[in-house]
Amino acid sequence: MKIQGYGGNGWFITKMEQLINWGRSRSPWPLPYGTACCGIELMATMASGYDIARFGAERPSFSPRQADVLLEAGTITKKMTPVLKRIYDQMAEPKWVIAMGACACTGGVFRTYSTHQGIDSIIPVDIYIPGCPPRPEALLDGLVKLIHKIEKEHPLRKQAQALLQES
Amino acid sequence: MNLERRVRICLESNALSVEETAGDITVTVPAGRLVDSLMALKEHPDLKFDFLSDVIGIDNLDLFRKKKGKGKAAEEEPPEKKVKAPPPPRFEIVYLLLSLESSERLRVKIQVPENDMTVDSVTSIWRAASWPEREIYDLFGINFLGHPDLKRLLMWDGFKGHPLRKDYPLEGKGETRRLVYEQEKIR
Amino acid sequence: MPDWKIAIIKVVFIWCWTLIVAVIMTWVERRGAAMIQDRLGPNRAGPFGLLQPLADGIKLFTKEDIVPARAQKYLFTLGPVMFALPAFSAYAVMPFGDKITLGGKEIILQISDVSIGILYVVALGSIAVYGMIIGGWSSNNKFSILGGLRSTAQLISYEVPWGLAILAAVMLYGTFSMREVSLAQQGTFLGFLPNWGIFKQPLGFILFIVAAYCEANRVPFDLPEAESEIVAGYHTAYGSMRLGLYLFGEYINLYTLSAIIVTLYFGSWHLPYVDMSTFLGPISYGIATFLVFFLKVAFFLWLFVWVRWTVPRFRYDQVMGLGWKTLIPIGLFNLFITALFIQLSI
Amino acid sequence: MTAESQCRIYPEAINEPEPSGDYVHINIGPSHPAMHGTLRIITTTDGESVINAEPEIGYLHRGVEKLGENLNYTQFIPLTDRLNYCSAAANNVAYEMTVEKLMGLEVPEKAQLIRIILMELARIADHQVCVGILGVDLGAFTPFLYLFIQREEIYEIFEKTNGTRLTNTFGRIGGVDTDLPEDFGPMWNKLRDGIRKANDETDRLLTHNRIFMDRAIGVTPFSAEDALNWGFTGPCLRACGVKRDLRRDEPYYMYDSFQFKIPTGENGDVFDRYMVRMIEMEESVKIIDQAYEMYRQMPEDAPLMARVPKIIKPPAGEVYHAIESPNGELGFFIKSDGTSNPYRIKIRPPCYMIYQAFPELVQGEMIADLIACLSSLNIIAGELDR
Amino acid sequence: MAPLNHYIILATIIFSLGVIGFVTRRNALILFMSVELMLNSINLMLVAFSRFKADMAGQVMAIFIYAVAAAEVAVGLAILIAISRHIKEIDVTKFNLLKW
Amino acid sequence: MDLIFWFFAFMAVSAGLLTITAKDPLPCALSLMSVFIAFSGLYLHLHAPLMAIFQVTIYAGAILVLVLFVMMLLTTPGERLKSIQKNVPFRIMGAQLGLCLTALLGFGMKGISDLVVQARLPDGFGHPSSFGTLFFKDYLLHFEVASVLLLVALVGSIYLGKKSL
Repeated sequence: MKIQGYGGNGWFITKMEQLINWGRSRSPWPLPYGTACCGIELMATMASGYDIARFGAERPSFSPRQADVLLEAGTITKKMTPVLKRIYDQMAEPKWVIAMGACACTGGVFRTYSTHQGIDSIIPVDIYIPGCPPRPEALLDGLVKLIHKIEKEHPLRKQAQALLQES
Repeated sequence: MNLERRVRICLESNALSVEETAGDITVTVPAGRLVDSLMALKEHPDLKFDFLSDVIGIDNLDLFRKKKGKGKAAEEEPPEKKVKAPPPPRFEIVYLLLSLESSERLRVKIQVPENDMTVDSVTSIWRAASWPEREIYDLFGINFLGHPDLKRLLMWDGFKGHPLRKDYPLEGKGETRRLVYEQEKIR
Repeated sequence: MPDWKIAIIKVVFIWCWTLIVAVIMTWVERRGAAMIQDRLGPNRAGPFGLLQPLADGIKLFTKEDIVPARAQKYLFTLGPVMFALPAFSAYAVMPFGDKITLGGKEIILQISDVSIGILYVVALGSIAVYGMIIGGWSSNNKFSILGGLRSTAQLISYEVPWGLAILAAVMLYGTFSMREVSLAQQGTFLGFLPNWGIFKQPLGFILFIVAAYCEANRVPFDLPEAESEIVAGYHTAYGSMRLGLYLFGEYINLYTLSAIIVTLYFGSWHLPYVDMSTFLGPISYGIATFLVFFLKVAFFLWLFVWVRWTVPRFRYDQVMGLGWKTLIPIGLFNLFITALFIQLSI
Repeated sequence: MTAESQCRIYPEAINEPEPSGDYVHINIGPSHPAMHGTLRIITTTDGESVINAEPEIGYLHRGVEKLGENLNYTQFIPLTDRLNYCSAAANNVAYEMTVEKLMGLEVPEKAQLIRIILMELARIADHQVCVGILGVDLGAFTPFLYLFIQREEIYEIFEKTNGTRLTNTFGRIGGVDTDLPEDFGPMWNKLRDGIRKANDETDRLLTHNRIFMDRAIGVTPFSAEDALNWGFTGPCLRACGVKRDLRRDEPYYMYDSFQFKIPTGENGDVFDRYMVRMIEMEESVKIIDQAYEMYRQMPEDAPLMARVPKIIKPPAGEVYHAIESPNGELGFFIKSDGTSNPYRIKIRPPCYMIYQAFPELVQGEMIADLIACLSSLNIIAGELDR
Repeated sequence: MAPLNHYIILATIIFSLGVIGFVTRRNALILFMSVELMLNSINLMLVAFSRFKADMAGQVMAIFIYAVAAAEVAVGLAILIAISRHIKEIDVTKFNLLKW
Repeated sequence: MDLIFWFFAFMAVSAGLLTITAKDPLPCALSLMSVFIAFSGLYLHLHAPLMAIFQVTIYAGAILVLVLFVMMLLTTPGERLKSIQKNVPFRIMGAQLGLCLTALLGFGMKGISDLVVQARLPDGFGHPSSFGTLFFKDYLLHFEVASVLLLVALVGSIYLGKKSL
């Protein structure tokens, strides 16, 4: 199976990809998984002062099937890791993960027997936001970075390559 | 009448020792007489310690190690006496009591030796002791006799070891969890 | 132009219009919520975030379509379809303007004026519950089941006061036809009030609007999808466009319900004290009636949003209690008063 | 390793319990909108009503107490922020006071006033979150946002004082390191009006709302005896009708010189807890007013720190001190062996004791009430699991 | 317009399906549904007769059947719930409390 | 050929077959709903719009929803009901009975259908108003009896549904 576009480097597919990326980047519905202090800053970001809704990330989807971005805010303990993994696995593609706060990125100050040292050893992380807890501006910045990242993806090309490999 | 005397009168011979640090009074009672003593403290008309703030477990392992290692007193002791003396109880459990009427606080302490780690539960007196006792069971491994639902509280069920013991490292020891799914059989 | 062509034009027009309104409603809901809550709301997609629904749609369409492993596959697909379909179909009997004369032909601004219009809407409303039941049942998830159970009990219970309110209105107008109901609300009542249903049926109107909120699963009756209790209720396990259909169907439902409210109680396309047909040409009259009708509908749509972001949610047994112990007696009383009124005035 | 031989590792962690007999087990949490991310309640339900609800905690157990044994006394202060992260200042002060009590330090008056002011601000912030979340869990999202606007202003004051918004590692052992900002007066004036306005709006949206009253009044009531037996403290105990407040009963700092009321409820239901919190916010505003008045009369160059050695080495011994944190009695138990590290730190979090009574509180109620009850108790996982 | 015979045959088939379902199934809920099938076939016949005889009385009779069906379902399901509370089962062959 | 009739008739029979053969009660209920909807289509075809609407509102909208509600109450999603009778002879017997019944009824009805004369429809046939006239004039007593029946059923079901019988 061969995919050809109108002139240029796959013109049609490129335009389609741009459209899809536009849609995806304008409505990243978050799954706010705030476990600790960062959860409060996450609330502050959702509240009126910072208003995460401006980026379309307004509808918090607590059901993993409906979410696009796993906003992991806070410490993940070893008791919690299976839960986090399962939630990530339940989310539908395409999915992104933002690790908010030092604990989520690296384990933070809690280098102890019960704290998991960074969620990136369980699930792939797209954006790391350092800080303990990060300011809402930092979270918004991370979200914008994620949006830019989404805009540069090639959703169709990935599929096409997968198809080519299959056939 | 100050608190110390009242406590001594109330507990009589059960009060092994009464200490004062920074204005707080700690009374040590024998582990076997714990429930009786706490009941007496709760019922006594002069004391009325009717509120249990918390139950605290302490592991004194490092304290002995240090004494053995550098304390001059330990070195000077005659060696034969050191061998004969039974090992000091490793664990302590502290009950924080509060009297709502007079707002006085009292700490009741029992000592739990390592070879007999069973303590009577006080959940029959205060329901508030339920979770703190479970927590001590979880983190120190001390059993509570008569606790309605003694199981791990903070750590997960399959966890091995008791993290707050002094011989447990801050990080390490078999608590990593494998994160793979079983191949699920669907229908 | 033959009749069937006109009919097809009307169907296509209403279909598109409903879709557009539903799409705009998602935007209005989000911006309205933001306005109520001192926020800005989505403003990155297009001017004022107007393209936000489009972005949501594209995203939902291109998202991975997951059917949970233990779900019943076909029913899982059927659920959202069953939810959205009745909402679309209810538009067949809804008037959206008066009749206009074009080229000697009278065209009614309504897809079809059937003698049982109101009953048709009620029947479709009772079908819509299946979407939630099937969705909740087939996802094999306890929260979904709870949501499905709640929706079943709630919708059945509130169909009774809803029906009682409609019955009283029907007694007043003496017809089931939506167009005749609209026509009956011309002129004035008691000399100074517009001859609208709300002034003759104030109790019925309150009953109807409460039951309508319940039928639409909106706060304070959003128990089937109560977020803080049962995650997302009957659509917990739904993602991608299946979820999209549920969300979309909800807004179409809102539009339908608002249109019924306007038709039954708010004088349909009539302006108070003014008879537009006397000074407007046939086409401009048609457009004017359409606009008047839609503006009234828009007010009720906004009311839905307004209430959504203002009040807390009922508890399950309180909803049942309100339905059976308060609304049904009021409905019966209203029916009795209406009957008395009609009997005396004859 | 083949896929077949991989073992299932967490049946105990997240797999839902299977239905048994008549009842259905519903696993609420830890990822559930009303469970604040880290709580988990395994409910046994019959239809909508709860037969049994067993809380499972430890999902945020970060080993703070063990960590504290390996840090020195000053280094532990930042960890106290992360206990009750809604009101970090109160935690800081509670810990510092305990160490000061152990060392026999007397904190200068100006530092005391600064601590009181920031602690009361933290109380307001904490109650705002609790009330807001209660609204959210009952389905009213808007009051939460109104309250958060004022919370942002409180953050601003914290930020101007010590540079952080939420986890303000505030104060040092023996006093405070920074003075209040110079423009605290006007900022406070603005904030006071804002808080009153937000409370007014919340009052109008929730307190006098018929639906809210139906949802809150008479839901999960608790008697005073039971509450004391279960170790309730703070607003939850006061809602049961017990007039107990450590600020009045075991006064520390200058609390006995302030005029403030201690609100109490009657039935200990959700509405009483909510009302106690709402009134306490008002009282905190009054306390801050009085404290700031006293603060203004202090000389500019009054000391902020007591004389403290560079390396803090309290004498060996045990000490317990508790203050009235927004949630109730927050106590620290410290056993020192005379070195620079604490030998054992035990934190007595208020909501730990409250949460263990949860099965008894919600038995026989409905699932929706369970959610309302949980959010009215204000369980903060950080201090619950430590 | 299909002749009356067609309607009658259709109604008969549906009625028989209802009977078969009622006889062969064990799940009490499906038994209810089979009864509904039978009642519906009667309704169809009544409406068809009313159409072909140009007499509205048939439809009125059908409405009465609705009333009967509604009453039957309400009481029947209540009985079913009451029974299943006791024996935790909705299989009709297990309803044997009255056997001796 | 009357396409509308054949379409709905086919739908009704196939859905009816599914109703009594489906394993799960839920597909059963849903196919029963398609029977109802097919019938409502036939009613429309028979100039009885009010009947069609009642069919949907009462049968599909109320009765079947009630059945579904009870189904959800009594069965949990995890467990599947063994609903088809394992006993094969029993099923064959049922089928025979059904066939005989169909034949018998068919013959009986054939006789009745000859009696019914196809007449021209009067004005307002099937219209709500003529319905109402009939209801509240000729059949008033029947109507009242039916409403008493419904009331009795209401009271009875509430009584039966109580926890402590």
